[in-house]
Amino acid sequence: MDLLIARIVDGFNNGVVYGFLALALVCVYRGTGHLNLAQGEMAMFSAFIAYALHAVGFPVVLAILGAVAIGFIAGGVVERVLIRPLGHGADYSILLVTIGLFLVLNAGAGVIWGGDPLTFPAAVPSAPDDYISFFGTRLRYQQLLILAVLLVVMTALYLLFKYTRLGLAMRVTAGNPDSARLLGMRVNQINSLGWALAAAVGALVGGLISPSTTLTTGMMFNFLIYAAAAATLGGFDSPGGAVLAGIVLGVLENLIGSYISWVGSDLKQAVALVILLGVLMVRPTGLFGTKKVERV
Amino acid sequence: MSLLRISAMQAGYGAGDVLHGVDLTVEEGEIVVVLGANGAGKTTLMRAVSGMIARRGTIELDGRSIIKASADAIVRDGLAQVPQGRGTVVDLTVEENLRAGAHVRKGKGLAEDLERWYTTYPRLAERRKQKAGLLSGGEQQMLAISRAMMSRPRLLLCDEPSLGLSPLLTEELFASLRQINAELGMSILVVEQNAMIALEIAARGYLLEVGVMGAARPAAEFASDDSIRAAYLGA
Amino acid sequence: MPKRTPLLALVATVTAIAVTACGGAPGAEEGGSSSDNSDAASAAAEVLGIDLAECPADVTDPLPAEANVGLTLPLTGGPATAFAVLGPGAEAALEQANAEAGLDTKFNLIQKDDQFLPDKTVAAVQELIQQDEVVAMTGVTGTAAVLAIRDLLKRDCIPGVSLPGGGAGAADPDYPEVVQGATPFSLDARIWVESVNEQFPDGAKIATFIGNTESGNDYALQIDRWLEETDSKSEIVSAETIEAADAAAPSSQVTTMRNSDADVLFAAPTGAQCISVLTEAANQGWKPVTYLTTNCGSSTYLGATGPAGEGVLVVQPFKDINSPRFADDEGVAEVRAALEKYSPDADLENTTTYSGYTYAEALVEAARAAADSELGLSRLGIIVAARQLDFHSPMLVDGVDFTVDGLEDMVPIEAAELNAWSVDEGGFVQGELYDFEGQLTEQ
Amino acid sequence: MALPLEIRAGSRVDLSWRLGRVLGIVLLVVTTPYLVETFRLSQITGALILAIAVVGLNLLSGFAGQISLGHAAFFGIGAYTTGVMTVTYDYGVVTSIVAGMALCFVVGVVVGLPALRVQGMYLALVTLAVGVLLPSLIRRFDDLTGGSSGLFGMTFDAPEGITYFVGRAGQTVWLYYVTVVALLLSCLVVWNLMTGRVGRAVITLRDNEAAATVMGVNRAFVRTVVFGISAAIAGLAGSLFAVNSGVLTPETVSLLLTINLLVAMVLGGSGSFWGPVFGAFIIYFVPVWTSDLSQGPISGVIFGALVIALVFVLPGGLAGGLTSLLRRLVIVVPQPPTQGEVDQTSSLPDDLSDDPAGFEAEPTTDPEPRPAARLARR
Repeated sequence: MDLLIARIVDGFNNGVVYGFLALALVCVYRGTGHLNLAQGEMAMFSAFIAYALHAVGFPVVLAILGAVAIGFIAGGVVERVLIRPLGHGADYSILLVTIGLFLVLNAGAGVIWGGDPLTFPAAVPSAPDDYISFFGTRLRYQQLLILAVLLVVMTALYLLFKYTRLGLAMRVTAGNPDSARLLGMRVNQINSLGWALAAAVGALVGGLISPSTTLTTGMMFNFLIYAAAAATLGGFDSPGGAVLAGIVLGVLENLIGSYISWVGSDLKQAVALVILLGVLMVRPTGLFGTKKVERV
Repeated sequence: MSLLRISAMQAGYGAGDVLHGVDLTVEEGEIVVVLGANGAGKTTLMRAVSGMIARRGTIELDGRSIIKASADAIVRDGLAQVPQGRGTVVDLTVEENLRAGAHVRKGKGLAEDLERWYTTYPRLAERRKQKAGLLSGGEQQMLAISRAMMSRPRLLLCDEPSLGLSPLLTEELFASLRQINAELGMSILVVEQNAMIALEIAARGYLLEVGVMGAARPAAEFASDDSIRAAYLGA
Repeated sequence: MPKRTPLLALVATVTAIAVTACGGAPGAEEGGSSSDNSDAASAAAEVLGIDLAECPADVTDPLPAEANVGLTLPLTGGPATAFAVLGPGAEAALEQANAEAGLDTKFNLIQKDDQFLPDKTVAAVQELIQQDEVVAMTGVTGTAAVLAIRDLLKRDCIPGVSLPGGGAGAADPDYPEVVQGATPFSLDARIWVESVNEQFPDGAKIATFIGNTESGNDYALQIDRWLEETDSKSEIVSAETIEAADAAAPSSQVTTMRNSDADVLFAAPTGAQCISVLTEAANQGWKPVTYLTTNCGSSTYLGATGPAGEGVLVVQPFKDINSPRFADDEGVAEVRAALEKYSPDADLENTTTYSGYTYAEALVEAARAAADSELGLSRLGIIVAARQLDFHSPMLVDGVDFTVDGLEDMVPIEAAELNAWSVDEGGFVQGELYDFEGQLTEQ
Repeated sequence: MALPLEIRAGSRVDLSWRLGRVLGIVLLVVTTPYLVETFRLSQITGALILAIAVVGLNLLSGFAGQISLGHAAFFGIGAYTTGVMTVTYDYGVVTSIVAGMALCFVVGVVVGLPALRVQGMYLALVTLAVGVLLPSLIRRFDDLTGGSSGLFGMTFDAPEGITYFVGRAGQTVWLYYVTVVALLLSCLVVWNLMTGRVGRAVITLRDNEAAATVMGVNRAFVRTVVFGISAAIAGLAGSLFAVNSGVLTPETVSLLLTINLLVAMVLGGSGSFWGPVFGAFIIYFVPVWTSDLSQGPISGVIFGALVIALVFVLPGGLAGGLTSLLRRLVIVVPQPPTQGEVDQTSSLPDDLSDDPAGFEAEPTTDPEPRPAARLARR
């Protein structure tokens, strides 16, 4: 029984990270309707910035918050400089620009911080015996912190989108940019905000998971694939759906990987992607996404 | 000094201009109609005034030039538009569409306005929590007008509001436009193919043919004039 | 363009090919019989199973005054950050030989990028052979790369001394031209099994955590091989793998291994996974006797594991430059001085730079031995001399030598210390020396 | 002489201009083996193989406007089918190539199916998933594919008889010509597809899906067939890659290859005919030059920055840039329609309303009537 609980908890912890990064993808999509392939690398780069801030003397929490602030600004600048000039409908060139950004950030981090893995301390005590035991498995404080921060961020975003004037403007801009302009909404600034929010959320994820993954240039790429799968499963335009889908994906993937011997840990990711393909065949807008009402 | 003054305005999409030297004025509290056949440039006129496309010449709202202003800045100056095809944000609920209408007023008097338009169009009140995309054509038109009015504009632009509506609904539509003008003193500029019914509520009318604007004439004079019939019925 | 143009182009091309096909072949003829070889040369070649007739004529000619040496390594892409530093290391060894070894030939190192993809390595080596006319290759990184190019070397009888591929494929009797440069995975496995047999005479439960990569596959094979050959009573109770791109902490794998209550962990993942598997095991309160792959056996990795690294055992034939033990070791100092002098832009804090030096050092030793040998400093001379190398590199731990002997002993490094990481010392504590000289070659 | 020179379409000058280009290409193809050393020729063959894959991708993404982030998977399927069939099971190379293309076509159709129900961005995800799936499958069935250690020894030996292909240099020349013919055949297939009826349907689907469906374009058939053919061409490239380089590892067919294919297509000029060939050559030879230019990861930064710059500076890609440059020198003026043709076209209804479906289009589309007849080709 403890083993099953342990497997579920392991899957849950991974799923939380998938959902968290999926939240960032949804922020960009919800705001602008574009998929940002460089979201993972932006998060990785912010994690390195947090490392640099910490190395200069900032305490861990301040270093992460600093990286989040820098990420926020950088996200807005990326949209303003690289994405907006391409125009709203240019999905293809925007995708390519994000690929270019992916390559620049990935190699750039290697140039600045070198190839060896660097360690980044956790924000909470994380010596081997810092844990809460839960049915025989150990819940690390850092993992609980990540969950708590995710819940806080998710509710904040939910409230923003649902009840604030700005959130409503973001949803209108995503749904119908021309209508938004005719309602007096500053569509361009709102798009920048979408990217900025996403980069900030990404920076938060980077800062929180780097203690367990260690800082390497390739730390986020795998998570990005899972986050994209989670956002697709959850339906790209519902933040809650994306996080829930991420957690479901993490737990399901780990159970399948552990209990079906043929799958094992090398085909775990493959199974998760097959699930994604399956769902897309049945419900193209994902489990919780809204069906796009198209009146021709 | 007229509320809206347009003189020698040119506008188009990239390659060539669709409108060549348009002159038009709308006085405070007046309903003005611009008539024109399909392809005459009516919607280009609307998009030029609302700042959605590039345009040259002079456009003044309340005496202030808005020729260079961005679309959202023009809305903040007090101009609202019922776009062609109603521009409904399909994934948001009816109420959310209405609240979006009040975006430029930063929520001042939001509840009061909501109440007002729910009483004017009870159907919208019934379906306030539903996705706007599921509304019928007529209901979406009511929503579009209420949403535009939520920003308490000084000038309301309507771009072919009767398009896709049944004759009965068109009657109701123009009746409510007249009522808004009467009760709130709202000046309205309507661009419409449906000449007859539009002229009934309008004070003055213009005829737009292939990007060239004719002189303003009182609505009654237009109604009896056979040049309208010629412009519409047979080229 | 109307419909017809591409059709026209196709028809024209095919006819053109047919026409030229009857003409002379464009490439110059290769191969052909070799010139008058001394019987010593053909005898020496015979011993190594090389048919001199197959080799190009100039294989026995003395090398020109200025000769090129090829090096392929990842200079772009992800792996570049880890391996690009090999270049300056190898450069330093060759420049040092040019200045101090007194050979008649000056070696010039030419580096080519292969993005760590074997097909790019093939293209790069073809260019090095045909355009740069390299007389030897050194430092070709990765067993797959070595496997991909060893036929090219064999065809033109070009020595590959030494090529850092840890897999058995880099020490294959059918390819005498290739001398292995890196610590073979078989040495790791052999020492791990030996140590477990000593500590657990009546058998231990072993869990393996191996990267799903080419080196990982080799580790798995070698571990099974030596458990069998030493008919050890220990057995593998849990075999877990991890994907190279998986950066998440391997919590589910560690959970599985912990639940198999194994007493011993053989860990051979790649890069940062070495750190995360140790911290994850500690976090889950699982404290097996842990053996870690040499690829991760440096203080940059273990230093980052904190308390989780305490007592981790690593096979080390080479000196760890960052361990206090070798802080003032004159062998390391000698190599550091050579690096500073001959390759100023080399990264002196990075252990891989020093490995680059050792790969080229073997070539220098082979060249020196060839110059004194009967065959002289020729390609064949280097190949034959490289197969009889027996020297002690200053970077090697005392008691470990770079020794090969013909086709019987193809593995140069067959001895190493098994050192334990100590957190308080911030370095490795010297452990027992295991020597399996001559026993690792797979017949 | 006032530039641009005007040449009337169909006139003698125009024909000779076109013939000149064809002859120029043929001359280039035939003389290259004599001009360059053997290793450079096999690198050129490598670039041509990449061009075939980019032509396949261009059919899908350039013409049909569908984004694929997993085209390396089809390249990989082709490569490993040839590898496994010729090395593990000792089949003939040609049979393995045909089998590889067939398998890619089937997988392409299956992957194309969700494309019917999902929009561009989702399709990018579906193909990304397939691209990530293939390497792990290759590693899992390593007894068949050699897994991470790689698969070695694929060759495509020249036919004995012809002396032209004897010896090592001859073998390289043989592979070079096989690849040239394969590239021309692929271009021919894509060309006929694009200018024929299917091509018009594909382009209408790209520009206005609703209008296309209303006009009777069988969306399912066109989309899946195009996806299948595009995958099969990429598979052909994969098979040739296997025999040309002789070594296959899962890393070769990873996401980096997909990115290279995408960049090559956009760099060359997506949706244009010669674009993919330009792009492929640049993507193949740039790392060769940049590695001399700069050591270490900095070249990754340069490559990424190059991608971004291209999207802004050369949206039409090199082919687009070249054609606009050429247009400054020479313009081919279409012939004024002879009297016979005019009568035929006048039967169209004179007031073609701008909305075929009679509904009011979304406000974002241009309500003014579009030029009715000709579909602009990018």
